[in-house]
Amino acid sequence: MRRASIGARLADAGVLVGLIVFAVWSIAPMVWLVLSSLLPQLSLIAQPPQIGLTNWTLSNYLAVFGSAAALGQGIINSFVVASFTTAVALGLGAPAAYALARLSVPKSGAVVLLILATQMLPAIAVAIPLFVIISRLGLIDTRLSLIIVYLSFNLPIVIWILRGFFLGIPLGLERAAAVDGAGLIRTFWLIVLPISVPPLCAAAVFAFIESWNEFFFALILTRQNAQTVPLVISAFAGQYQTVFGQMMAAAVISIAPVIVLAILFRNHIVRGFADGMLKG
Amino acid sequence: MPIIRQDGAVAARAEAPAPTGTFEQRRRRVGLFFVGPALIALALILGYPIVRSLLMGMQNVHLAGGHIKLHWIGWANYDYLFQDSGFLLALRNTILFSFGEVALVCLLGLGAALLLNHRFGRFGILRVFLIIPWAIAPVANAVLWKWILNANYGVLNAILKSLGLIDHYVVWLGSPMRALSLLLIVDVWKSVPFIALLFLAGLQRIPKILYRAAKLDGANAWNQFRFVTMPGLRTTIAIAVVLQTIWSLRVFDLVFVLTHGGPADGTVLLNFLAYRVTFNFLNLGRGAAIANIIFAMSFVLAILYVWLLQPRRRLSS
Amino acid sequence: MNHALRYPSRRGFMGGAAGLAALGITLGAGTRPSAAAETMLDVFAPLPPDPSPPGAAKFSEAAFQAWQQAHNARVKYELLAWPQLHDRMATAFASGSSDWDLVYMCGWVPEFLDSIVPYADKLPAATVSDMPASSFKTVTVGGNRYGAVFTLSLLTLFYNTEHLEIAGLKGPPQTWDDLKRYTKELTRDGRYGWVLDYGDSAGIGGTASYWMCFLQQAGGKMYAEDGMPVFNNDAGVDALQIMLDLMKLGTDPGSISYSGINDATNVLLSGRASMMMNWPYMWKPAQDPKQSKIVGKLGGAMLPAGPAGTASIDGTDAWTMTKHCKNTALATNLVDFYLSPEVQKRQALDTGWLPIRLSVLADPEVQKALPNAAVVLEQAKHPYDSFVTANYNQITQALGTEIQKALQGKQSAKQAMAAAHDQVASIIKQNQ
Amino acid sequence: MAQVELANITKSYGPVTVCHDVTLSIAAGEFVTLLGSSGCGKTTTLNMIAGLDDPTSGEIRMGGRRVNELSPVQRDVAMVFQNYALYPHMTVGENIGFTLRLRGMKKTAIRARTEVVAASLELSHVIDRLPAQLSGGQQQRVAIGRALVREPRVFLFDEPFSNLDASLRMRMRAEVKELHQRLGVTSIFVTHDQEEAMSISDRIAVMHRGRVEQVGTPEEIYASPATRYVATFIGSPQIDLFGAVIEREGNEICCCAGSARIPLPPGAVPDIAQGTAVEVGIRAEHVMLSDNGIPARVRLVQPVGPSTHVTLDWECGTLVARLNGFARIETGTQTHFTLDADHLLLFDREQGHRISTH
Repeated sequence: MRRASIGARLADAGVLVGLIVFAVWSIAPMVWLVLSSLLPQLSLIAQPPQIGLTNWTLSNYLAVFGSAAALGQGIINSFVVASFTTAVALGLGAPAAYALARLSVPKSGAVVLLILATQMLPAIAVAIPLFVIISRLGLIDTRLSLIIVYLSFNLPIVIWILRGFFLGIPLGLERAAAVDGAGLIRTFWLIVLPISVPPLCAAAVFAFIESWNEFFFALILTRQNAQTVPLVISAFAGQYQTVFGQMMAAAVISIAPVIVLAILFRNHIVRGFADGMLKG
Repeated sequence: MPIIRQDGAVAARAEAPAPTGTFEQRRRRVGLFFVGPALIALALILGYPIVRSLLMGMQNVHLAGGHIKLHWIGWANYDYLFQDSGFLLALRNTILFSFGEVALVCLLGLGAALLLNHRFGRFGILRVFLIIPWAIAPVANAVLWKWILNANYGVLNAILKSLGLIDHYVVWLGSPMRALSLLLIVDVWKSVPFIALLFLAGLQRIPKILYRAAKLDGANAWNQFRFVTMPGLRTTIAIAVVLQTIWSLRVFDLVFVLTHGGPADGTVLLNFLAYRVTFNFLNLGRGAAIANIIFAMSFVLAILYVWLLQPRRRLSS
Repeated sequence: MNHALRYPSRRGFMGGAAGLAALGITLGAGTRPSAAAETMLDVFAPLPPDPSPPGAAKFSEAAFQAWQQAHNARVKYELLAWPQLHDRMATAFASGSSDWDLVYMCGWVPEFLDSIVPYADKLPAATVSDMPASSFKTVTVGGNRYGAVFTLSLLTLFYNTEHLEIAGLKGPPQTWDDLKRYTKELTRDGRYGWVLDYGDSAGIGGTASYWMCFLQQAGGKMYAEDGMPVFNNDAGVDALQIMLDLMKLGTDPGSISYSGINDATNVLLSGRASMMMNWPYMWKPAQDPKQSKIVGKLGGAMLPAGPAGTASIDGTDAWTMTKHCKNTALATNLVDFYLSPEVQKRQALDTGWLPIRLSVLADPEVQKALPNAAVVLEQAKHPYDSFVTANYNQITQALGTEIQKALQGKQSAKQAMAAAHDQVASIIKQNQ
Repeated sequence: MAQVELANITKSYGPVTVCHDVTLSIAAGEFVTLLGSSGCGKTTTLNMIAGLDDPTSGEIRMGGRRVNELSPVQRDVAMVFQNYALYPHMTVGENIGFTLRLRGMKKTAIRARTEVVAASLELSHVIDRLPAQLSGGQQQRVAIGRALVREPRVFLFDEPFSNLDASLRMRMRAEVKELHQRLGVTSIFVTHDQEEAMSISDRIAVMHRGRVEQVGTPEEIYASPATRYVATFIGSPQIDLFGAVIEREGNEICCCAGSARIPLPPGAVPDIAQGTAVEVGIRAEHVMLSDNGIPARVRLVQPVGPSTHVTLDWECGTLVARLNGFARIETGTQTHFTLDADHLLLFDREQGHRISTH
């Protein structure tokens, strides 16, 4: 015990410093984000910015809620679109990933690459054809149109992530389940899914946040009714004037639900599972 | 590793074929049942747009005067691009950006994951910190950084000056190389969280017993990292590298808001160029050609990385 | 430890997902208001504070209601932040499916020519005759007027009167020499004499368009009669040279990185720059103590004269009509309403966007509230060509990039003009 | 309990053939071990018996009925896996009871049955723990419990003890053997550890490069290996081998290596031709040190407790002799040895098969 203490303490100190650097790096810009949402424009364009407490004001937030930009509706839209996209992406993606990792799919290597390849074409290239399809279907300015499009972007990533994790599951578990009498579907449902909670959460968080924040297709495919949060936020940046404080206030409000989700699921996102399993 | 198909002749010889079929037949049946819906969904949504884009790269599609004029021109779009200095500059910028991004994001992501996986790093709040940069809408993020980096009233200059690190305010986005580097840093900041999350999930899949075993074998921290962590993360690294490559080639919002490609086209990345050519110049064919080049680059890089990161021997007994 | 607590129940996890899915389906099928017996007009416009019509921006709302009732019409606005307007429009037009009747445009008429119709001649003569004839220049193609500019938006000079006084400078700069001298004198105490956004090369308000002001002041022009570029001459070089001189003499070095005019405006409004060219809209926010430290200290003047006198460019905020317009007569009538004297007056007084009608510009009340109206009106008597063509974006992109390189000291004005000329010529040839 | 038969089983993955024409018959209630080094095809064979892999050709029968198309549960086999393969998200009780749950048994009934099994394996006190909270031996017993609770027709063991330390392995071996004696269920055991195979099995099938080299009782395999490979694979220390040539003088047949002439007992190699080149094998316990005989030099002395292994250098290579107890002998001394001719094994030098009658 004693022998290791100096080295161990140094290592611990290193980890602590690393964690502090990491925390500062992650949140410093966000601190500025929150701070600027509390400051009037004049304080923000001062040199240096006047961040004293006396300058703080809620006027940006009041303006955001009072303005024509429908942030509330945007949040509802984003929430519906993101939740549904996430649910469907996982619902379709997890079995597909499992099949590609462990079951017999002809040319599975090529299929995986093909699925991933759909992600490689920039959105800009598919935007106009997609717009044509969506408008022919009469789905312009509906949440459904966004869900459909986001699904196509998130599904491949979900499959690619989950497949990698499924590949890492010890073969023995599935064999044991087969011998125990579970068919392939039940093995997937009762054994594979429950032990894949961390990657499932990672994939779900990914799909949720990406759909929550997607801008380009929301811009093209929505009008007023299905506008999502990013569009609402972008409304604060005009040509002749950017109301920075208000935009940041809107941004803070729009992150809040995601942060709440992150707090609620912080254990499941990665930890809970493996820790409980292996702490011993 | 795919298992070779059950010989049809043998199945036919079965005296009393059971309803479920052989193991392999069941694996295939369930496999198709599992993978089918996802493939059909993707094909329905993206099939036409992707084919259309690939074809459009060979067409002269110009929204001249609001009307689409279309005719086939073979490889002319590509011929043009590879002689166009603007395209070549964007290509160079993109290659620099992409390699820098993949390397930085993966290294920092791995570092963050290792820290968070340490016993000190297991506070839930740190995990929330991890998500924050990623959760902010890219539009807001870009504007946020635009203000942070502003040469006149930006907070970065103010902080650095008050710390005595700079004498006079720096025009962060003033020269092409510096602007490109800053774009890279901002994008890395935003991209690290997800990759770190991925690594964290990957780390937690490595059985702790392996570390105990390695420790007993006298492995120090570095050796544990090298011989237990890294091999254990192989698939995860492959996933991270491939995804980040694809994403780095698709960076758009930041360029659009922060620099608009300037100064002097120093921060034009291929995806932004594709956007500019498609939506500003309304040359849909050439825009599609650029998009297809991005597509090809992603594809080649993805295959290359997957191949490089493949476990060398993969035998099941 | 009870393991059941540690694991999220699978059923809960998936069941929740399925529930959300069902919710999404029911909510996903959006609700679009069904058309009533009244006529619907769809109008695509920018969000305020960019130039927005009555009912969208807060002015003439009662009159707008009254107009709708009188014509048994309902006007539905689709509003979008200005920077995104062009993309949504391009997508809709490129795929041949837009359901707008009236569309706001800013120098994009030649680009989207086949999607819009020349309707402006059908506007009442009384209206048209009250508008500057030259305002139709950027919306006219092949002799057909495709749009009606609804706000007189020319670049003019804005300056900080207090700074000029401190420096002992009397009145705004009148000539290029004045401008250079002023810039130098005003650059002191951590302030800069001149600020502008040179970060974005293309478009109206991009680096290339600023140069076009100087070009016209130098007596040059972009194109010959045959449409080919003719700016690679002394006028072109001089126009760029003064930008380079200003850079050396006291331009905020950040200017090269500002990619929108509001970045530069903030520097002026915070009192750390003394002069800039800007659009008339600037006046109102500068008088707002919430946004401006220079309330009451802002002066306006015509742009300093070059060898050929003063000149500017046109912001060209205009209403156009799409070819899918459901009711052209009613839509034309709506534009005429937007252009009516009372709406124009409220537009000026309530939003700060100048009217286009000469009679309203001359209105004492308007002139009193917006002292720069007179300046802009005066500026409008001199050339203000924005040189908008179908390839405007591509041309200004190439041109602006060469100008930026010169501003960064990478090449001389002469080299920049030569390079830009070749590129512009090749773009035009390619697209012929 | 059921008879298990493998008839001409071949398994290929693409161009790689893992099992060649494996034929094996296992009687009901018998304990048979598939023994071989890694990559010999034994685990693949076991997986095919379990229904976790399909043979490319050939037939698997249980209780006389073809089962190729049946799932593991229809075959009614239970299996213990190399790394235990415990479900990490289930407690010990849930792990053991999982198969019953899949059959739709009532919760209370599952619990009752699980508890009985757990008690029989001394797992009662950990029944609500997760696998990660158990020691290696406990995990192993859970894995066995999971198989036991089924009361299957056939037990399959896939190197179940390879992760355990030596003493635990010995104990588990004994437990499994007792279990088999108690229940009498047909058991097929896979291992690469010849000692384990010897100690536990009724019969052993030695596999090499995808083929079954020999099937027999431990004694047969040890004393009468069918091939040189089996001879070398079985036994510790490894069997001594040296090249020799047959010389016939009338009825007497000798085996000559260097200057040594070893007469063979009558009938050992009835029809062998003069001058045939053979490979001679002899177990260490049949090499004896003596005052006269074949001269040799002591190279190495390794006491292992009950016996001492003495490595000898002689004219035709090295031999290991096993002496009882702690032998007092110095390294480097000159000595002589004799071979017990009754236990000489002669192998064909090219083909490697045994040519002596036992």
